[in-house]
Amino acid sequence: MTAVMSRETWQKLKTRYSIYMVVIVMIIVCNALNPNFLSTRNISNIAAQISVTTILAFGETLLVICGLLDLSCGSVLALAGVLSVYIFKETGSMAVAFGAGLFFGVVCNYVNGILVRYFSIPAFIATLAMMTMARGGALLFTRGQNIYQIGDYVWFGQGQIGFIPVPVVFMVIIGIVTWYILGHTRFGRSLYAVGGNEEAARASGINIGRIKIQAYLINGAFVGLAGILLMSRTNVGAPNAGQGYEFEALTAAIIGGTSFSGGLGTAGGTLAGAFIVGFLNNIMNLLGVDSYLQQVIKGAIIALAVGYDMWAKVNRTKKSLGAVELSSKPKEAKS
Amino acid sequence: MTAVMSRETWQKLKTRYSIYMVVIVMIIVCNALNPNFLSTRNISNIAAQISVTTILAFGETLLVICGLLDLSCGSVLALAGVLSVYIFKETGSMAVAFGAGLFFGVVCNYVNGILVRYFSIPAFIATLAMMTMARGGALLFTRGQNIYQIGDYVWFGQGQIGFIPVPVVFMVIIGIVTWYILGHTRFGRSLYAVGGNEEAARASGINIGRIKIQAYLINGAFVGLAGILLMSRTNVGAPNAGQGYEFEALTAAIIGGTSFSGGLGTAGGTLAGAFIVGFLNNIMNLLGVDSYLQQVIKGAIIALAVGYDMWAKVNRTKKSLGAVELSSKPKEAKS
Amino acid sequence: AEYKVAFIARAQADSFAAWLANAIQDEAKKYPDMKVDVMDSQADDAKENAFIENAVANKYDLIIVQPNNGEAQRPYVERAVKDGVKVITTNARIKNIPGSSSVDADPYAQAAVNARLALKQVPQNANVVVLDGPSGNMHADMRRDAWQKEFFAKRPDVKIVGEQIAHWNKEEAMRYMEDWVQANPKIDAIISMNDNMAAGALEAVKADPRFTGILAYGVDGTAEAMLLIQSGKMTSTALQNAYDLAAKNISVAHDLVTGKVKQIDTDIDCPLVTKDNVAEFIAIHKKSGAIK
Amino acid sequence: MTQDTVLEVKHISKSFPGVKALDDVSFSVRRGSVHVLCGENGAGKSTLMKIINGLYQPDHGETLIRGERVKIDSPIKAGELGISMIFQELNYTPEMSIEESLFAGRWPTRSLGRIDWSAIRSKTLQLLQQENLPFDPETKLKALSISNLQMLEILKAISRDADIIIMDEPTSSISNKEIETLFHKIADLRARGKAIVYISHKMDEIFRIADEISILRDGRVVETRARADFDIDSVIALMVGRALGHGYPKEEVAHGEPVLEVERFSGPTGFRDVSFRVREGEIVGFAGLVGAGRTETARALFGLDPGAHGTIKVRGRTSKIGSVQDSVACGMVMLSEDRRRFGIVPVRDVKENVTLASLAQFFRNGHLHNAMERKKVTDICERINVRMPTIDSPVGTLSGGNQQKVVLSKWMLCNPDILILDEPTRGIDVGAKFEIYKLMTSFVKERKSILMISSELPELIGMCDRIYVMAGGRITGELARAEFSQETIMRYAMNMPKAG
Ligand SMILES: Nc1ncnc2c1ncn2[C@@H]1O[C@H](COP(=O)(O)OP(=O)(O)OP(=O)(O)O)[C@@H](O)[C@H]1O
Ligand SMILES: Nc1ncnc2c1ncn2[C@@H]1O[C@H](COP(=O)(O)OP(=O)(O)OP(=O)(O)O)[C@@H](O)[C@H]1O
Ligand SMILES: [Mg+2]
Ligand SMILES: [Mg+2]
Repeated sequence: MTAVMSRETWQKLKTRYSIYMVVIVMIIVCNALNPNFLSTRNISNIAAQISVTTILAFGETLLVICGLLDLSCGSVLALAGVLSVYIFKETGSMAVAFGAGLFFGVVCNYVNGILVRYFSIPAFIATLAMMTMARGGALLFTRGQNIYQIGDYVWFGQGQIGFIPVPVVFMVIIGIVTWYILGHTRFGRSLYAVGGNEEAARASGINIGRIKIQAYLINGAFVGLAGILLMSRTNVGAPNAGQGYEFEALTAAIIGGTSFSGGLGTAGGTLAGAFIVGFLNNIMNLLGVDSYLQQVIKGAIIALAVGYDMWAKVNRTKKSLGAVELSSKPKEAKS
Repeated sequence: MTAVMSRETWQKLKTRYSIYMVVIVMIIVCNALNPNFLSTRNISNIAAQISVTTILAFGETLLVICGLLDLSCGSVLALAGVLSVYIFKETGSMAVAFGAGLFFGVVCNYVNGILVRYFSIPAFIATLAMMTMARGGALLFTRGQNIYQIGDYVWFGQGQIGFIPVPVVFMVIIGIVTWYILGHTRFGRSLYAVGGNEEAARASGINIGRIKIQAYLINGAFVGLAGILLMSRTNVGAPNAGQGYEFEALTAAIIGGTSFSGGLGTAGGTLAGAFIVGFLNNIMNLLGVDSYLQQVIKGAIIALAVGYDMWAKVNRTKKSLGAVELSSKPKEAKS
Repeated sequence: AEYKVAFIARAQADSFAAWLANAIQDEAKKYPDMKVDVMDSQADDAKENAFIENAVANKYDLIIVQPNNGEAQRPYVERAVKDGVKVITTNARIKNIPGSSSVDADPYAQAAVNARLALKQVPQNANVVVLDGPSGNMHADMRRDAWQKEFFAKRPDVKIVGEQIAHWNKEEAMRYMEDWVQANPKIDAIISMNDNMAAGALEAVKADPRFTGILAYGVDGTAEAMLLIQSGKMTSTALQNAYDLAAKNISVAHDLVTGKVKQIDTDIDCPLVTKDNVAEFIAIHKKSGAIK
Repeated sequence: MTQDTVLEVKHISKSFPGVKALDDVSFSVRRGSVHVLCGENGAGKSTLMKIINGLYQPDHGETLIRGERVKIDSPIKAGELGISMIFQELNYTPEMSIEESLFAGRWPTRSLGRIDWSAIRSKTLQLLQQENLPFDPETKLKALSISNLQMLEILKAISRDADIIIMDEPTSSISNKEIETLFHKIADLRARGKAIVYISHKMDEIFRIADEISILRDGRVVETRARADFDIDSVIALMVGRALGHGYPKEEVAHGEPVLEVERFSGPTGFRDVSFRVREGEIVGFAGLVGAGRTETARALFGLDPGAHGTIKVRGRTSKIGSVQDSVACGMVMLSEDRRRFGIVPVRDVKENVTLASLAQFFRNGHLHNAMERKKVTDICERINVRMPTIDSPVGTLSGGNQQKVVLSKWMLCNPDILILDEPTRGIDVGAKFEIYKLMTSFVKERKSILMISSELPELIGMCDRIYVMAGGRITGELARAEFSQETIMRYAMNMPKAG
């Protein structure tokens, strides 16, 4: 019986942590390919490089778990970022600029939430509209010109606390916040329930509309922060920054096991997903792989990683066919 | 009683056709704003301009209805397009080049289908991987260089049949094909069943896996065609063409009422969605709206259009609960 | 206004194109009889072509096309000319379209002036990294071509230890550079096809003592590059002066619509900017407010 | 086995993570007979049927159809072999119309693969008429009640003209009248030589229609005999493995002030002028046939369906009829009859599902009290005997009855003043039912109130203090405990209060 149990446990570990296995395998392989890979410097580089999209990915994780998504994060990041930079240049206060960045991120996402909640607009369209509007807003505000000479502001993106880059510190904090929200708060529980079966959640007395708005508000703060970090990392207030980041953020979340059908996803998985992509980009550059070939390899490896992850899970579930059974909630059209 | 009936009918019409109402209102408004808008030349321009993304949108419609999606269409379009152009330049045969374009579109999508079906990789990731791979493939094949002087090949994109541009003819054909598939074939109805509730579909004896692969294959042919049209329309075999088209195609489909929760969507709706975006872009240019401001306005109007559509639908469902009940009341109760 | 002019920009999210668009709008104010509308092709051929078609349908008197990809726009420009609309192609002219005019700065020359300087500056057996623009983009290709012919062909000793497409993008360039310095303890020069990417690469190594003397070459003459050159961090760039380009475009446009000239092809020059002469160019940016 | 055997499975085993659902099961059905499967929730009945229908693959064992070994790897294959199945879990596509769903997967076609819509329409109308179901073929499934869906499901399975028909708890959500119709149907099918496998937790039904009875316990067949060789007590004893308390654990509780008073309540979903009240410590029942409008009344009352009007007083204060949150704020909660749609969040685990409606209890200042949560959930699950690998298993992987228990636990745990239960014991085995009745009793002893909708008359009669009977969307009668009898209730339910 114990033998069975321990095999069971192993199975369960394998299933639940399969994505971390992928990360570990990648580390081993990358290290074998290039000895620089595991140097503190390189790892801290990678962490700093992925920090912006990973913070966005944490926001997407919250949203996708509850059946929503945010396509506007790349643009809102730019808008919040340039406004924050501008305000810094006007006031000279880091605190005010920081607060402003978060504020504008939150405001845009409040609009997203309102469009989704009160106008029943699908999240895809609502945030797509916001994506266009925020980008237009950022370009209008700056007349398409970069804002240079941002002075001390660069600390957010380039500073170090001890030997850890500041954006990495922020990424870790946001990761912990996300983990805490998802696992340890009422709100987090409600997110899973709303995404897993909206009607059942409603019938259990959960205020669906409020949960959705709150999810966007939190996402907004994350996006605003990401905007501040990106602008300061690149030492420029660029209204065209962050294009396509929504994709990268969603990719990290989905690789990490968050499901578009809702109700599933973890902060740890998303972090793993972000690192998988980060490692991949890094090692190919270290190895000097041709940039076209890189794309082909990158696509193949992402498919491979997720394929393995699914296999590990389905393998378990195939025996139980749970995967199929699980997805069988009658989906009410979100019309 | 007849009065009630006709109100019922009107309600139903309003609901079902609300998105077409949006199109009509747009036409009226645009025409009032600029008399050139309704000129044959301008309308045929718009139709030709949206043809490529609309064809992609029809493919996305099929996929999204059955719970899938294709992020790779923009890249696969480029790969299929450059290969088709290359083959045209080698063989000089329009027919062979045309066939080759479709063929490569189908092959890439066959891979998408296999990744989704046999490796249980979520469609988002599978097609994202394909997106990167196909783009890399197109760039590798051409070494990033455009293929110029494509001669007669431009007929596909720039020719006219009567006074109608060839790409518009293709768009109409693909629209009719999509409409026919969705409404009148077993395969089409199975798409709705699979997207609406996969488990129920399986229990009804529908071969889920085969349906998904078939959906990708058809999408593949559409994407291949779109590639041919884009390359010939732009008069160049460009490996970096079509970036972001997956977004535009999905947007047209979703505006047109296709739902990411699956099981909902029509060819007509998608066409309407594509025209809404097309009209919007066109009228703002005709009016000479500042290009940054355009983005802001475009976002707002898309939100408005979909918001109205949703409102018209939700409004109906609330009112008609009674109506449904009337028609399904047990007979005893009536007598 | 009597005359309607459409300026079809390549991509207003590209900071040079945005600068040019703004300059064109400012410049147009000097001609009260002319109204200029700016359109943004978002770096997409199909969109740019659509704008050309729309402008013809909407009866603009003159269209200024900043092509995303000259060959892709060629048939549309040809058709516009045939329909009797006057056309100027600029910032990469489209050659050999009878009846169309052009105003340009030569992308080959822009890179070549830097490459010739590098020929003297880059040490023997140097390691260099190269940052490219998007493939298929005519400026990207021409500039890379100039570097190839004017520099790499003449310096077989120089080794390219990293070359990537960073899409004109500062953040992407920064990421690549961060990775390259891990794998290569010695990099002597950054060869970038525009200033934005050069600035990004410099950003990645600015705190690293191993790379204090690194050479960095760009193109465009953005405000940021000027400041970097002034502070000695960047080596050189070639100014593609959007004000000049705009002024010339608008005056040629005015001459064309008023019938003063029928057809004209003209170039602005592309001066090399180094620490020695950077002050005079900074003045240009001060005028625009990009540098305070 | 005899020549008549059409379906036989031998030595079937099947494991899921944490459970061995089937352990060396052998089982067979003869043509022209009804073979009933009994067993507690989670005994493995549905799993066995799903293996026969090709949805699951067994780990070991073989299947023989008409004496031939077959490998049934999908429901498509099962259909080809002449098997059709009514699933316990109604799994439907909300956006599909009735006619489309009836022929799902086998839509008739004409040339060019065109679907023959007119054939579908005429066949549908014919079928609906034949079964006396007054539906519009174009109605979408999302507009139907669970009982109507169940009727359609039965119709669909029977219309396939299969040789082997599996019915997994087909009567769990339909009332006596429909059950009668179904039994006529079954008798007819049996006479036509079909083989029927029938699963149910309702003992009276089992003994009415069974030819043979097999009893499953913990994934093993413990007994197979002809009906005549069994009686109810022996079946229960074999199922549960111990003797059970009989009857209903009803206790007299003093009734206090009215807590819920509903006046002239009407709504767009088809109930009119409904007035009733519930007092403290009272269990009030709602009886009626399918389509009587009980569910609709309760849903509107709870704020799930919009557009109703009338007055609702909670503890004497008029409350607005608005949203679920309003109701919950008034201390009123409701268990839905459609557990898949309104009850469970299938991908989340048991623990999260059970605490979903009472999160406030477990979160202090927004922070989760993990240990307390686990303890409370474990307690309540043990009490009503939820069978699951662990409380961290996704609810979607539990057996149907155990899912229902999870939903019940959810509502029991949130400790409301007024508990509305719509078909609470749907699909629950006899042993657990008794525990649930006990919970209900202790609940009202704390001066709380229960409003129970049920299609099982014995349960209503056994547990309620008062019963309202509904028919055609109106209340047609109110009965005090002394007046309870099946006949009276049925008369009111058919809206024929006078005998005869
Ligand atoms: N897809 C699945 N994944 C994991 N475990 C499962 C799955 N389906 C069933 N089980 C487990 O198998 C066991 C048997 O379940 P089954 O549904 O066959 O019970 P049942 O006899 O039909 O019960 P009920 O009377 O409640 O319907 C249960 O313990 C259940 O948790
Ligand atoms: N969402 C809905 N929209 C329209 N009509 C509905 C809806 N839900 C139910 N109905 C109709 O309302 C009537 C009453 O439904 P239902 O059968 O659930 O009554 P009931 O009294 O709850 O019966 P039971 O509890 O036995 O199922 C039915 O005719 C049903 O078709
Ligand atoms: Mg069961
Ligand atoms: Mg009911």
